[in-house]
Amino acid sequence: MDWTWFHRFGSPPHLYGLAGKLTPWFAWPAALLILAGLYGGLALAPPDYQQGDGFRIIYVHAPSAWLSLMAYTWMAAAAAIGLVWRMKVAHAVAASCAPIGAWFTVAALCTGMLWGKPMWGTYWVWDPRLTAELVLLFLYLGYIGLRSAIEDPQRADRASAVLAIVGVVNVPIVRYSVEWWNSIHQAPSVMKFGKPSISWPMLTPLLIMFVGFTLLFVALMLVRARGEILRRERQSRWVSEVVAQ
Amino acid sequence: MSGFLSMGGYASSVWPAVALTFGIIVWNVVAARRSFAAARAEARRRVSMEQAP
Amino acid sequence: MSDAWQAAKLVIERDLRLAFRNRGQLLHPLLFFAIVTTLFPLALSPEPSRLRDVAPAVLWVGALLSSLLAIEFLFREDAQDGTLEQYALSGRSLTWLLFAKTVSHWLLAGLPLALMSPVAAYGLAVSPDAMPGIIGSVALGTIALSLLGAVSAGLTIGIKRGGALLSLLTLPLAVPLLIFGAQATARAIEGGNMAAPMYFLGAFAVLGITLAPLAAAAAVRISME
Amino acid sequence: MLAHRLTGDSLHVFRGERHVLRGLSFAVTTGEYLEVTGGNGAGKTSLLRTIVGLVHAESGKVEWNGRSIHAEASAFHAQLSYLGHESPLKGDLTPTENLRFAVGIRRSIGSREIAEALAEVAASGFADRPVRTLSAGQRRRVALAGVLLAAAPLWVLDEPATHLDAAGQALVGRLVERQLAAGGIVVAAVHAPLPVAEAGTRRLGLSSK
Repeated sequence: MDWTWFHRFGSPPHLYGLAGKLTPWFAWPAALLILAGLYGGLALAPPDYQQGDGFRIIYVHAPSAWLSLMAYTWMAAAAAIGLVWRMKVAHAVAASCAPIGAWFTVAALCTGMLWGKPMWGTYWVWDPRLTAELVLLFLYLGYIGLRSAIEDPQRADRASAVLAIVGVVNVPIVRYSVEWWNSIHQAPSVMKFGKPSISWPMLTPLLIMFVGFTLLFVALMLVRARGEILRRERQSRWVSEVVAQ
Repeated sequence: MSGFLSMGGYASSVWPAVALTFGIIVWNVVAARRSFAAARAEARRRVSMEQAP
Repeated sequence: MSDAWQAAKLVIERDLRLAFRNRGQLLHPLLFFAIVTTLFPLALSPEPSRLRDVAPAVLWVGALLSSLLAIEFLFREDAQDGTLEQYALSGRSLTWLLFAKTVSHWLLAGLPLALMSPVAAYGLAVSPDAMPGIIGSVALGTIALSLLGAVSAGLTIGIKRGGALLSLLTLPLAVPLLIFGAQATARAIEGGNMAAPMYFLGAFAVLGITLAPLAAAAAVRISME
Repeated sequence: MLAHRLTGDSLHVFRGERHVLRGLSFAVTTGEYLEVTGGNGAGKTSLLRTIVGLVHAESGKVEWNGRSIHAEASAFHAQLSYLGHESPLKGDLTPTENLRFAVGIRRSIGSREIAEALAEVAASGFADRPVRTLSAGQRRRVALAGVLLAAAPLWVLDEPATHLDAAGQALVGRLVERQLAAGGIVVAAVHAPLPVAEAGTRRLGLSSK
């Protein structure tokens, strides 16, 4: 089998250039979709019969939560590729996913708490989704902490890759176990988060937001990954050519 | 308009949530560009250092 | 195959012998566990019914924290004196040797903790009928915990002051163990049916046995590079 | 007698940001001793760790008998005995116990064999004292007994004679020569040349840039 295409595609200068070209194609649609989705969600969608206009927080909460999980999955997949094929570019992608994912985990947590205040009367109850999101934040912080604790950049890449893979196996287990824990302890009257009676006029803006956040994530990741590639390829000749321009 | 702004009484939750998410998006855009610019500046510094002597 | 068993046996025998020549280190996590479980009645109240309510939480948080203390030392000496390098270059599977090392770690840390937990539980006003269930749940839960700890310990080899980082890496991953472990203990105390949480703990142990040694070997190789 | 061959081909190795080995090549065959010299930080240890496979070269490859050492790592490691900077011994165990565990992981071994090896490195006198109580030179002798007992054709030794007195240095030279005569290969990083006959010796000087 001929692998040269793979190596050419996977070569850092090629991907560096490609990422630069692709970024605007993700960034601008992301901006448009997020603005459109926000307008649709906040102004056009009808209020929920039970939660009133309070449910509109879901238009920022759910996409943030989605992004936080997606970033972790990407991070682990890129880490696995980097570990198996010793591919620097994949490690660069994994390294760029972590801060983005961590920030949107914070966004999901804070918006969830803001939803909780009027619905539960307090900012924090041990809702299973919020709890799982909190554990996810700790996983991100552990990953970032391990990365920054190892001085040798290649070792940092590879060690954090192992952690990301172990973590991604754990994420669904955490989700499930937290649900199980909640089902045992929960008082039945408490309203669960994020389940308004969904209708199409409500759902459409939400789907737009999901697509917008996905594109946003890719755009952010591409910008960061270009920087991470430069950091890993300092000694290469192509970097001095690119930088000199 | 005022009805839209008051969010049916949920304004104190909805608008902070939207503002916070928006802030985090903007911050991430800024941080990503900064991180790239820093890596580029670092690489440039290194190249000029190698060419100097 | 018999050679591989022989190698694993020797790894375990070496660790056990070293531990018994240096008993102090073996006892520290256990003492820590004993003290933590003593602090709770002092901080809360000596009232038996309230103590019984929090007993599963106290036992499991205490077990988790004292295991972390022990895990910190899992690879430290072997990494410093070059023994881990010799394992990696022995021609045997490093995954297998590290699995053996994790077994000895469980024998030296997890099992004593399980055997000691009834003493702590008795102090928390738990009735003696619950003790077999408590021992079983702690013993089963610490298997997966040791395996998980082996991965984090492998990742933090050679990091100065890695103790806090080790906790940061391990504790979030241990959340499912805490949930099901504490639930199993709670049911043992109430005299309820322990089957469901025990199955989960067993499943985690199996998952850990199949995956964790691989991850630990990868982590150790990376940390030695 | 099986002929062995160890080659390194244009090895580039980075340690963090430092480019320690820049396109290094070498070849040694049965009966040859490769002596690696160079100042501190010249990359001697990095080279040895690359040869045994603990460190991956950024580019280039190490081959044992024509096959990449990473292709069948455990088969290669079974033919390798590596002695690092530190002597891999446990302070709370005696030399005899240490060797029983360390060598036993590789192959089954009897106590007679261990006693003979310890006698060979003049360590019989302290074979049953905890290693903790031994001097650095005595420990090095025990570690060398471990290298002998591995019975591997390839020895890779990092400063084998460090901490050793004059008699100990001569001993290392004798052990290396015997290994070469038996058809083995020895690679050693040293500060001062080992007393080994010139005939089979190849030298590799590393310079810190």
